[in-house]
Amino acid sequence: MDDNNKGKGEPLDIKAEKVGNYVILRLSGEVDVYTAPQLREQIISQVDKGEYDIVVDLEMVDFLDSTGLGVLVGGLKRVKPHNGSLSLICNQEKILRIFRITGLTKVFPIFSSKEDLQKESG
Amino acid sequence: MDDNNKGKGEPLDIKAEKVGNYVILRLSGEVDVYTAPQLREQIISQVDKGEYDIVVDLEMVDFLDSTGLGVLVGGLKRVKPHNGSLSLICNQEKILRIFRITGLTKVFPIFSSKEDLQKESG
Amino acid sequence: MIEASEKEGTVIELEIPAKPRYVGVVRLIASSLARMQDFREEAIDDLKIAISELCTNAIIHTSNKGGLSPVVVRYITGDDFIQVEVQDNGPGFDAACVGRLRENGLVEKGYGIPLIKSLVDEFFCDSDPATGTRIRITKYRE
Amino acid sequence: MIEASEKEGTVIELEIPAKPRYVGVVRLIASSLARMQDFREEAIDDLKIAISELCTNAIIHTSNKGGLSPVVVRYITGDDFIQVEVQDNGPGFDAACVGRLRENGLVEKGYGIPLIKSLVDEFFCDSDPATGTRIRITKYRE
Ligand SMILES: Nc1ncnc2c1ncn2[C@@H]1O[C@H](COP(=O)(O)OP(=O)(O)O)[C@@H](O)[C@H]1O
Ligand SMILES: Nc1ncnc2c1ncn2[C@@H]1O[C@H](COP(=O)(O)OP(=O)(O)O)[C@@H](O)[C@H]1O
Repeated sequence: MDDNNKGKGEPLDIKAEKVGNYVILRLSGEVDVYTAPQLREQIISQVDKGEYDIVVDLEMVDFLDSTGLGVLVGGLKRVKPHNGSLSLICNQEKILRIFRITGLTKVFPIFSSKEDLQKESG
Repeated sequence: MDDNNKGKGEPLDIKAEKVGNYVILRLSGEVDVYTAPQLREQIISQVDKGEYDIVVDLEMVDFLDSTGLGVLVGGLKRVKPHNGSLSLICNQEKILRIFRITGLTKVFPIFSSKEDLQKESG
Repeated sequence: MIEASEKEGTVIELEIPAKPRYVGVVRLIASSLARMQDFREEAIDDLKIAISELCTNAIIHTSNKGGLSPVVVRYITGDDFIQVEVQDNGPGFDAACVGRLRENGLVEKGYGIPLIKSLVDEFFCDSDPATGTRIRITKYRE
Repeated sequence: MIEASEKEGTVIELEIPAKPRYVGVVRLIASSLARMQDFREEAIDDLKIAISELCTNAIIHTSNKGGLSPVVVRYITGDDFIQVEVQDNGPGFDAACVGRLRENGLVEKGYGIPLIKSLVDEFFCDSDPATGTRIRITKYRE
């Protein structure tokens, strides 16, 4: 009945890290109507800096709903004109399921770990 | 915003263990108006079995309010006629504070750990 | 997917301002109640998403209308089910016209109601431009 | 300890059945809202205890009266405070006559209101045999 947000200030935390050609956005917390604007702005600011290959790491995400899906699709639409990509790292069944139900597994490349991503992208 | 009760069934769990002359009741979870009856019954059943030296371990307790205090005082009243004792193990400031505010630190022997208790009663 | 009639159960009612920051609290109560009813973690995750979608819609459409009227959430719990009703005073909509996933490429919207429908056992929508929208979902404990 | 006048802020209202099992949910909402307002963990612990005491009293005395009427909890949050109001339709009581710790030995009751008063910044009680009890507490963020 207690909550485990102790010490966490914000419901969503985003850390950006440049790895090779990619920028990885590591999310932790909840992506919903309240926090999704934060993710949208982060993606826009990366694209504005010329980063067109974006990886969103969802491993530490506790919750994601359709607002989050919309923002990810929006991100993909922004990098596409630059021949960029928007990939996901996710190995959590509860999150993957949402992408499966909505058919978005066909839209985003999804890797089960950072290692997997690096193997794939050489 | 998420809760950490995942996998825990009940809000209060009580494990009884006989250690030397004592019975230690190890509580974990929340002691409030909903769960306190569980603690009361556990104490009564120990006294009914002839266990008059009871130690209540509060180290894993997340929450305790005046209903819990009342049950502990009730327990003490039950063991007293048998020359028994009711002691506490607690090193959590947030719990100790409640005993301090209500003056109950004068009523219960409070040990900061099981080792402390054994040293003292050794 | 069958319609969710109103069930007999224990009712908890919550009224929140129509603002995004309170959706988390609505989910939190749902998961707490579902856990008290011994729902499995996966079922609780389903419920949280469905409720989040309902509240998101209620909040967005209420504030689009310029309204400040609160969103009301009713949790009805029984032996083997949880029902959640989300009610707003927004502009209403025709539920028959939404809720199918569009196949035409990259859309950013329209995932909410299809998600809800695939995650819960019953779905009932009562919507009217005059009175707003009330959607009720039911999830059974397996 | 000063009286808690009703403050301007965002209001969240919760209605629960007068049953012990729902006190946990009332605390959970309080800690979630307080955390959103950046209250320190110790202050959140204080609030949780105070609210738990209020709800416990409301629930016990409402059901003693044989009533099934719900307990209403209102959370009012502002920039630097949280106010919580707990209202019941129970038998009421004279707040002036309670709330002092008795010194005469081992008592099992009477710790609630003294605890509340030492944990919160403001306390206001409005109680009447006809209408029940409404207690409002205020906690400021340091
Ligand atoms: N509470 C509501 N009030 C008014 N319209 C709503 C409400 N809920 C849903 N709708 C309508 O149904 C449509 C589909 O909703 P949904 O599937 O959740 O996708 P999205 O909200 O992303 O458009 C919305 O675009 C809106 O027109
Ligand atoms: N909501 C309430 N309705 C009726 N009486 C109440 C209420 N809250 C408190 N009281 C009265 O005040 C007394 C003191 O309350 P409290 O300090 O919490 O201790 P306790 O509840 O353990 O007696 C109660 O015994 C009861 O008579």
